[in-house]
Amino acid sequence: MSTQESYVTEDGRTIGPTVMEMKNITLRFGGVKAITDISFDIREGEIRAIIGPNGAGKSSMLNVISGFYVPQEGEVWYKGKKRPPMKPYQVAEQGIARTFQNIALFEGMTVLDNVMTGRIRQMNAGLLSQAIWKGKAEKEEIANREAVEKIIDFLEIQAIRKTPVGRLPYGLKKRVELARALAAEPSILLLDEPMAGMNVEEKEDMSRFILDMNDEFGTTIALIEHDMGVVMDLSDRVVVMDYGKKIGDGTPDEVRSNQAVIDAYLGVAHD
Amino acid sequence: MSEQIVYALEVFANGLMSGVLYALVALGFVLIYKASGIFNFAQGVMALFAAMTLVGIQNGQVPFAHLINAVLGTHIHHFGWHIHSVLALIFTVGVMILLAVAIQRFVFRHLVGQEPIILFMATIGLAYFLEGFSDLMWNSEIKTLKFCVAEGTCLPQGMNMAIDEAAYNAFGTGFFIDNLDISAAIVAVMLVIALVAFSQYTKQGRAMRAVADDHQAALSVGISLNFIWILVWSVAGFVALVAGIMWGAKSGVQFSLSLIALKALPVLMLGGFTSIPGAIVGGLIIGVGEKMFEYCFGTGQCFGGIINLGGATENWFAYVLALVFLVFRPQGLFGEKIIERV
Amino acid sequence: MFYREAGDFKTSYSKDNQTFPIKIDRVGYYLVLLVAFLVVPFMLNDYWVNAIFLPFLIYSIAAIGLNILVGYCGQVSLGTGGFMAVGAYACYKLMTTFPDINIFFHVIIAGGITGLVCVVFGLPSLRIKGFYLAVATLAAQFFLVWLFNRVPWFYNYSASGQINAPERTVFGIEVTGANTEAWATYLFCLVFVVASAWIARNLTRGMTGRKWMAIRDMDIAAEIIGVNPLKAKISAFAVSGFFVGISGALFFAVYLGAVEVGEAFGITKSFLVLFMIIIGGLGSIFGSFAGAAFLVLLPVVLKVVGVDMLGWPTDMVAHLQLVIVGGLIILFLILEPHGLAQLWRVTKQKLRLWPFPH
Amino acid sequence: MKKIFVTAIAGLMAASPVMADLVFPSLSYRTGPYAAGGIPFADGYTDYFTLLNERDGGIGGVKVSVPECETGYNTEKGVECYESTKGEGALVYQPLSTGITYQLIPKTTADDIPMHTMGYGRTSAANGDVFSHTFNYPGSYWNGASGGVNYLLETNGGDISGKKIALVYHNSAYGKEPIRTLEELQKKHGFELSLLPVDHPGQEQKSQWLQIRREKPDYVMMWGWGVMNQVAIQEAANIRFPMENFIGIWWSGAEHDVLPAGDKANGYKALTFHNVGRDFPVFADIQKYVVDAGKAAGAGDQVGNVLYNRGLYAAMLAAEAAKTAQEIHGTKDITASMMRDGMEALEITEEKMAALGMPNFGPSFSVSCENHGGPGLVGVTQWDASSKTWSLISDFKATDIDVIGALIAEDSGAYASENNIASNCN
Repeated sequence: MSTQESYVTEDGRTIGPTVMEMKNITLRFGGVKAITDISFDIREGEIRAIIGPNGAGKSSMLNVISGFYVPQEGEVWYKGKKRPPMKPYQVAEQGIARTFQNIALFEGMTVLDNVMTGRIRQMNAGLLSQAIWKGKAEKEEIANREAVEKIIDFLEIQAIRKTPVGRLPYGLKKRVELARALAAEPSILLLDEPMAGMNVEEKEDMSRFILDMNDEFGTTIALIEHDMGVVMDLSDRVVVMDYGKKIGDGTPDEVRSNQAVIDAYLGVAHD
Repeated sequence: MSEQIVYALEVFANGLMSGVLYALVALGFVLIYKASGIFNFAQGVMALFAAMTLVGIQNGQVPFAHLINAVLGTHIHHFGWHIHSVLALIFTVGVMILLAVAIQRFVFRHLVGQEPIILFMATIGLAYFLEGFSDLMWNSEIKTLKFCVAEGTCLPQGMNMAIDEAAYNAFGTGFFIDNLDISAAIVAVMLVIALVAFSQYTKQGRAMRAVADDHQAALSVGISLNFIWILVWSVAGFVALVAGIMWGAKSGVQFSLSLIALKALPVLMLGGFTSIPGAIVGGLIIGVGEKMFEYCFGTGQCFGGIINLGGATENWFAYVLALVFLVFRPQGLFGEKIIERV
Repeated sequence: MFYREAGDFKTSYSKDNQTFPIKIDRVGYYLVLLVAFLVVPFMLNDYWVNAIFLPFLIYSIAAIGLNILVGYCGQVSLGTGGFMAVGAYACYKLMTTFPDINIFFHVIIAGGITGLVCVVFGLPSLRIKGFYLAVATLAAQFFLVWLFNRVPWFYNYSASGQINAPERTVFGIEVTGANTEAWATYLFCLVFVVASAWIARNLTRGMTGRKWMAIRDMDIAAEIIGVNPLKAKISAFAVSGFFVGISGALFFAVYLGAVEVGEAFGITKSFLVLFMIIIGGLGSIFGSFAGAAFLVLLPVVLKVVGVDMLGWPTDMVAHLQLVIVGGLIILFLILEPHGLAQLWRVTKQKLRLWPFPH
Repeated sequence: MKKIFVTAIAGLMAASPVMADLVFPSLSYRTGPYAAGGIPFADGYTDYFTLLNERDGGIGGVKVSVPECETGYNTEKGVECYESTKGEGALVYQPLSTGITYQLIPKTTADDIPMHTMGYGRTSAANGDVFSHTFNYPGSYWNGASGGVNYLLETNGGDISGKKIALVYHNSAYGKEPIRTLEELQKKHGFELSLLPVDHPGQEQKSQWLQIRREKPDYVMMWGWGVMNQVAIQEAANIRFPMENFIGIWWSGAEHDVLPAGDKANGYKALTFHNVGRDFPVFADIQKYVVDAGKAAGAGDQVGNVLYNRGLYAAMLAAEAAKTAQEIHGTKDITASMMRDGMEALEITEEKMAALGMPNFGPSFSVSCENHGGPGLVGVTQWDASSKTWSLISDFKATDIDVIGALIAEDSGAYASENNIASNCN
């Protein structure tokens, strides 16, 4: 367990101690090793990026964090405790929310319902109370609706509140997905390629939302991204993966000057 | 060999034979599902329609006689001719192709790209329609089906004496196998060989497989989806006709033929909706499984009758067998392992 | 023009959350309730109740129940007939074992028992999905029917194997048996229908409903954002079974009065209720009503038109009925694949603009 | 859609009672899985009344009308049919399905309309003391079971102890009807009974017939319905079970049940409570006044079939009861309640039947308040595959009233106490 002290960044944000630590994670599919012996940590309040070329195992890493894949070796430490093997929904109950590379919204539901679903941790009225829409269920609905409306305002999707998600364009869907994850008030927010398939303008919007989220709500964010420029601008620290192995870890500047990273990734990109 | 074992073997063999008949029905489902992703609820009714059409043509029945008589006040029922079985079979295949064209033209062409549940629902509508239509066209009486290739060489029925005698000489007890079942097995094997040959060696067959693999890719190399769907429905119509003949030979051609679809559903679960070998093997497993269970536990005829459930267990046991199987192998017998991704 | 939502402002979230946020809908809803409770009972005769209203009301409850499972939670079930049988037989056993308890509670307890049975048969849904699950629920259908036929305890060892509903009263008024008044049976069922629809609506607009729909739309994503699939699916099976059980109990006790399991709750019943919700609209309470009305009313209407008005032979009308129902299903699908409920929504959209199309 | 609905409602309103006629509704099933059985019965039922109208000007001078309603053998549609026709002044219902019968027993009693369930329905309804409005003369399933056993006794010189009888039955309330009676008779006569249920619909019976082949029973009795009949007869032929030792109940003994098996069905037997064939003077009248006049209910091709005759017989019994009612109450325009009295006082004699052109068409019997089931006389018919005809090979004979009577008393007593029914006859 690392015992780093909190510090304040140049732009005035406070980065706290380690909240999650991956220790020597190895993940295999049959005989194929997707991740080999990777360790890194995520500190409270920071924006942590995982980068790497295609097939480097970034998404698999995210799936390990969110409990969808169970690694064959290694440990996941969360808030100072070793995490026992658990189902994805139990991981979510611990306060880890995420978005998906290929948007995984509930297409048959409205935007509002999708975002409300994110509040699953905060709402636990009994079936009976919900059935008659009285007491705890009713109070909960209203209280959580207020919280959700704030997020809807924050992400500027007020106008499409009651629209079924299936009818929305790609960029908006990405934003709704972000809203759903944010609505969970997560301790760690995992973003799987939040800017994939967006144009420059949309990317700028999304970057702004990510920074604002981190700034305003103090959300710890771990993100995977292809776009090097964006990553370097956004994140506090970066893990670089290649062929399932970690080849670099540090601040954007450190990573940029790391020879292994340049060879494996940037070298190719700058050719 | 003790009598008990011969009996068990007899039940086993007859289970296999029933399995072949189930597989025949399941085959029609698989063909359509594979090529178009449609779960064709109307497959059973298609078997009914096909068999009724065959008998109707054979016996020279006037189609829609009842309707015509009611509207025009006439009294026509029969053309008064009798058509050779093979010729009638060819005509019936023609009718089934027409039906396939009509289904494609009036139903599925308007529903391209819809979700599977909606296509399924359309086949519900089709089943209703065809059920009423068959009865209107050929009336709802039970018709005797005699399928003869030539004078005296008809679809055989009844115990196969050769097997029975051979068993008697060998074990001292007879052995019952129905000639109709043997013919059904032979026809089923021929049908599967023909289907495989068709899909492997003909251009249309390859196109059919291409569509089954990937609609978009098939479209982009210039395969006409429209044509393939008509083709698939025609082939499924033909399979339905064969199933209708085999089942109809036993019970007469009547409304209940449409219920044979229920016998095919557990087979589909077991074998997977997309696998032709799955349908065959699934059919055999279900056939043997339900017969052996009824023999041993349904009626308590083996193990000294320790469990006797009082009979008539076959219907639910087929489903329970498939269900238990699926719990351990959710993709079915020959289905590919389902890999979940996000 | 006549149907409008502009200018209909909400000032609180609870108002925005209500079932009919648009005023004109709300008024319409109360009007329908008013007519159903205060006007219809005075206009009923035996024919209207037994041929139209009772089947419509009871099938509506079954359709709501199945719609929760299939339309909201995405678990296709073909065991409805079997589960209705559980409700009917549970109600029968309760009625004959505890004759002093009000039938009202028997029906509710019968629903609860059915919910439990439904949960048991719903367990495979954790591993089996889609059409495979649909066919697996058929195992429940066939097994339950066989069981009720096989074990004489369920039909109190009667020689006939049929179960008969004894006479029972609510507030001194008979609701089961032969000497019931049309309005009494109607109101008894109507109370259950309204309560069922109200509860179903509450559940589906709250967190439970969202969990169900999340499982339906993308089960893996749902699990990753925190939906416990076991709890969500099991609760859907339980709630669905509860409603289906109630409908089965009413179907037996109030509507038919005597049933035999294979005939009344066979596989055709499972298909019929499934057709109702598909035609009415999956994932819509209104659709459950619309589908039930469509499949109960249309055959009667076609029969009246064909036999009584045009004087055609009954069998021809029956065959034409099938052709027409089948044809209409296909036609509706081509026009609007998402059922009568969607057709209704689209109509309302158009009415909002009418008579100025732009 | 809306327009159709409005016209439909108008239609419903228009179908209001026309009291002038004597109304005998026919709840038929010409569609669905059992249509083959429903069509001839409905034709026979309607044709007989048409004959009365054409030849005699109705019953006692009052025209008869037979509104037909399609049930498809479905209980819910049966309810709809009952409710839609009862307002027209229906005199008697023949629901033609056990499910609909059970449903209507309390309803008809409450509505004071008699119901005739001839050879089906609830057997214990024979106890008129409990079931005031339900009649099942001239015979019931329990009579059938006993009649079958009696026939075997007769052909075996009065002793069937040690013989093996297998019962192949439709696994439903209907199919299970004879079991209790056969079990009682088993004790009495010492035969061995084995039970073989067949699940609905009955297209697959291999297990059952393999078992029969192994156990080699001396006789097989069958309570089958629909497709089960044809398959059973075919399978029996397949395993070479001697057809003359295979006896079906009357719902398993019509032309369409044996025809699909062809020549191999030759010798198959069925129980009956009415005569078969066209060899009766009444058919000449039907040909002349109904078929040739173009007034036949169906295509006219069913005349003389077993189930056509059954429909004809049911209509004849109804017409005779109506005449009796007219006599008792001294009015031509009888009501349903009067019809019930007529049915309860019905007396069928050989002279009456001969006068109607139907000599020995059924047993002679009389009905009383206590006994709504008649004497329960059962005959046996046999199929001749070469001439494609059924013929009566054993005349209508008495059944074991001791055994059946006790069972009836037990079952009807249970019904009476469950539903608090007071004695109807005292």
